[in-house]
Amino acid sequence: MRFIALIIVFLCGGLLLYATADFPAWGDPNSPANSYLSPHFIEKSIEETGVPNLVTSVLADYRGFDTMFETAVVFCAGLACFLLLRNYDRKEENFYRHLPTGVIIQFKKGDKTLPVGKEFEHMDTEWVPYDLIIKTACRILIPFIQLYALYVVAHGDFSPGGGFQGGVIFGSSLILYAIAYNLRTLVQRIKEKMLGLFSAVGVLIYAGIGLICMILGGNFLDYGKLTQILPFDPGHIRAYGMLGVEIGVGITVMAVMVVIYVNIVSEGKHDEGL
Amino acid sequence: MHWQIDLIILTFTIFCALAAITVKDLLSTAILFGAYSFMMCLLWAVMGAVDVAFTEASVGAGVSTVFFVAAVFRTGRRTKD
Amino acid sequence: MNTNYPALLVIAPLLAALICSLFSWSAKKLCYPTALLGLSISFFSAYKVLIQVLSTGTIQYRMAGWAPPMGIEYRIDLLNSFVLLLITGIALINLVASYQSIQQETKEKANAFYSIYLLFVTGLIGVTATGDLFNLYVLLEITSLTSYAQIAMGDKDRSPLASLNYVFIGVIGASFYLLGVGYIYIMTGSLNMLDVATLLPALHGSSAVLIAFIFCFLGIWIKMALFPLHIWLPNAYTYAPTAVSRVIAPLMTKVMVYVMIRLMVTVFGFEYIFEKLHLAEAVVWIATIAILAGAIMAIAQKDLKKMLTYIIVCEIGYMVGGAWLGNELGMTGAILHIINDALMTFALFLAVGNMVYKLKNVQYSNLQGLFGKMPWTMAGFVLAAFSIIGIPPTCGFFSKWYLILGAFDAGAYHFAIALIISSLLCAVLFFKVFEISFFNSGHDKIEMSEAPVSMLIPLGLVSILLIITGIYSDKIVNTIILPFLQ
Amino acid sequence: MSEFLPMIVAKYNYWLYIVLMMIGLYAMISKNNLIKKLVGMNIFQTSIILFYVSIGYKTNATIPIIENAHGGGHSAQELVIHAADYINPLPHVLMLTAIVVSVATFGVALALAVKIYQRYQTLEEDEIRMRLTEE
Repeated sequence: MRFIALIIVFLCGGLLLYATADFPAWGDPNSPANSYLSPHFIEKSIEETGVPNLVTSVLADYRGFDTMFETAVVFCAGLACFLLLRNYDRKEENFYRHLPTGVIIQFKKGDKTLPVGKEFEHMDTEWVPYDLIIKTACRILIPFIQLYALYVVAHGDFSPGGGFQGGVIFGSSLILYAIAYNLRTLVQRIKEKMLGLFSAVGVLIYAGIGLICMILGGNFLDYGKLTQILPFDPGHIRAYGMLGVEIGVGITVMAVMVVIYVNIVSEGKHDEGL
Repeated sequence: MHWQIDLIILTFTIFCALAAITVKDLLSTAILFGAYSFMMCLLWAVMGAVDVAFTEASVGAGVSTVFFVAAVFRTGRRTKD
Repeated sequence: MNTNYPALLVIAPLLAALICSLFSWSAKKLCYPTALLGLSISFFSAYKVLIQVLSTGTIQYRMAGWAPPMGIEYRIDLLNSFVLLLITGIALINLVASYQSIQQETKEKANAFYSIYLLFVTGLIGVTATGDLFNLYVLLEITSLTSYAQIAMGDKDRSPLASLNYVFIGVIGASFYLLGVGYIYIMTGSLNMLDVATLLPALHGSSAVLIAFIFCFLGIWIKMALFPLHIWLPNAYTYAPTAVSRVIAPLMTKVMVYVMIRLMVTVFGFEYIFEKLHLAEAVVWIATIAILAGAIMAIAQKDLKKMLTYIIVCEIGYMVGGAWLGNELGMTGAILHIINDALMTFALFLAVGNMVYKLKNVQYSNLQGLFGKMPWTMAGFVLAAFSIIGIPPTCGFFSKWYLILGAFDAGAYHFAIALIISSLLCAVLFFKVFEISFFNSGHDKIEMSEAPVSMLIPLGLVSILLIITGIYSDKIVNTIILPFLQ
Repeated sequence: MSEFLPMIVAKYNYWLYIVLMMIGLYAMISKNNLIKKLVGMNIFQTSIILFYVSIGYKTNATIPIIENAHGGGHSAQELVIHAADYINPLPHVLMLTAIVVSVATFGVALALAVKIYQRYQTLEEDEIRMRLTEE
């Protein structure tokens, strides 16, 4: 098996190397790729869209249709993980710890449960000692990560960043919350239904903005038409359209990252995990 | 000065990729995989692709390493080859 | 509003999928109606687009209002408007036909299943309608991602493994296509199909364009499951849930054949492929081997569903061989075969889906006395089998006829012989199944336990459609395929 | 030999992505553990992203964000923008999509690996095949 792999690898490698013979030299400004479409994007982006970050303007406006389907890919991943791993059947044994005495109680069959509160406390089978330092450090850190994530989403027009990066950072702050405490606290605080709704609402915001532009007479996703309903000056209307779209992308990516993490780490039971 | 940095990062990237594949324990593969993504992010930052580097840092090094460790936590850690 | 039909075509199933996913959390009852509504809007706009294309020629729809090379553009001409109608029609009929089997197989997650089903159809429609090379890659990813998830929801033991193998080979295929597009971009600087077609002739000598051509087609052949690269297909389609195999089997591979023909006709152009490169004969030989290997492996199978997957591998050989013969007859046969084969495979999988709904497993040993038990399903199955073998009134015969004419015209006798041999092998195959299911070796009296009506009407509809497309095939050829090739 | 050296300096970056892609392809085909194959898959995809980013690079050009355009005080016409000063933004846009797609595929593939482990208690290709033939 390894021998076949080596043959295939060297064959593909050889074909690719043969092709690099007449590539344009690396980094010269007038290679076909740098002299055909991109001068228009670089020079006209400020006038047409009013957004200095060229990557965000091309991403959300010139090729905005691509990005909508990219958000649909992220939504697909979240939905796929939910469909594949989520199972609703009850767990057999439950572990409880009696807080005052520290006695651990194990129920073999899953039907009996104890009221979790002052007296009793859930315990995971792979019991992990909760370190106070990690808990308090994360409790302080998480709000600032989320603030930074919102900044990244909002500031996508002027500096590197945008919907995807901001959404991932916000999602990873929630994952940090799940790892620092335990998965049960995250699942209780952010219901699974909320995550499902957020992941769909984000893409709906994106497609909705496109649909509004269509209803207002332009083509799909043509932000220029939004001037008829939004009171902003036409020069910057496309920047606001892009901001709305980035917010939709951020919401979807945040929700999907948490859905994927929760489903993988708890094998779909949403009770115990890393 | 530019292409020296490039070369150092390139060698680190290839080293991380090869190590991530040959090492036997999956958790160290996860760490090497995170290091590989971070090296790629550095490479792109050097090449001027700041948006792509930012995404790769947050998505590649960040979240996919967390998914990887979560999956290894749920499956086995040892590998035979 | 009527100028926005191309956009509505893709947006309706996407919005329906999102709203269906929202309803799956709140109002579970409304999921199925939303799915039906989304697909029927899409089917209606596909019909409107076809009428518009037939009357006014190619439609250009600029996404976000930007001129083509800058922004993304939808170019819908004769070929892809018909394939769009086919996709939306089959997806709609399949959604109606497999309501029961979805409830039976994906119990509490049925509502979320509709959402991922609709996203799969959105991906297919987008792949067919787009005029931009990179947009095609993104939609190819949506189609593959949803098909990985749908296949893995099938039978507990084998479908996750089959789906993971499909993930590995699918990612290699999609990445090869992306690499090919990267090579085209580095040499020409544009991503729009028309734009690239005008820029490529100046670069015909360069090796980079040759390698771009090879990797683009390699990626698409992997996605299409052409013979040496078909390893993932049999397991993936056999262990998938019935509702899923009924929509992936007829559409996924046929849309990839459409993408191949689109790249050949619009992007690279005939004279580059057939004059400059000498690959055409080699590809026709690969197609011949694909046909023979598919038919022989189909005979060796013990499971009806697995046998059908090998027949798909064999049919792919028809289309690839026809497209690469190099003459108009062969290409006409290939395009007509996309339409006919999609309908035939859909009818076959509808029939097998009814059997699986009733019998739970469709090994040959389990098919005794099926004519008595399920006469209507078997009638549909027989008609579809005749169409695969190529018996005149059904549509399979006409596309095979064009392919054989094209083969003789191009002097590719090995391809023509392979076509005839595979028809005979298919005949042997299907009559073996008829023989098992007709003679009831069991002793008990057979009581009629037919599949529910909602699964029979679509099968009847598609069987009649087989005959209609057969009769009107020359009308289809003259109004759609020949003007497209000029 | 003399003309070969400038050619190397001009093109060595393109050869790098081929090396990485071949490492990924080799790992995907020959590795026995399914998770190791996933690592190979991700290396394979990131190497293509490296190729795209190296297309758009321009020597001594700055990152694709127009300078001193934040204030908006002066209208856009006064800003004279030369295409050669900024790096080509189009490959970066395409690669943002490719990175997100590769993470989405990675997440779904990990979910499939967990599901396979639930059923077969192993992720080694040969052990799974052995257990498949047992039934």
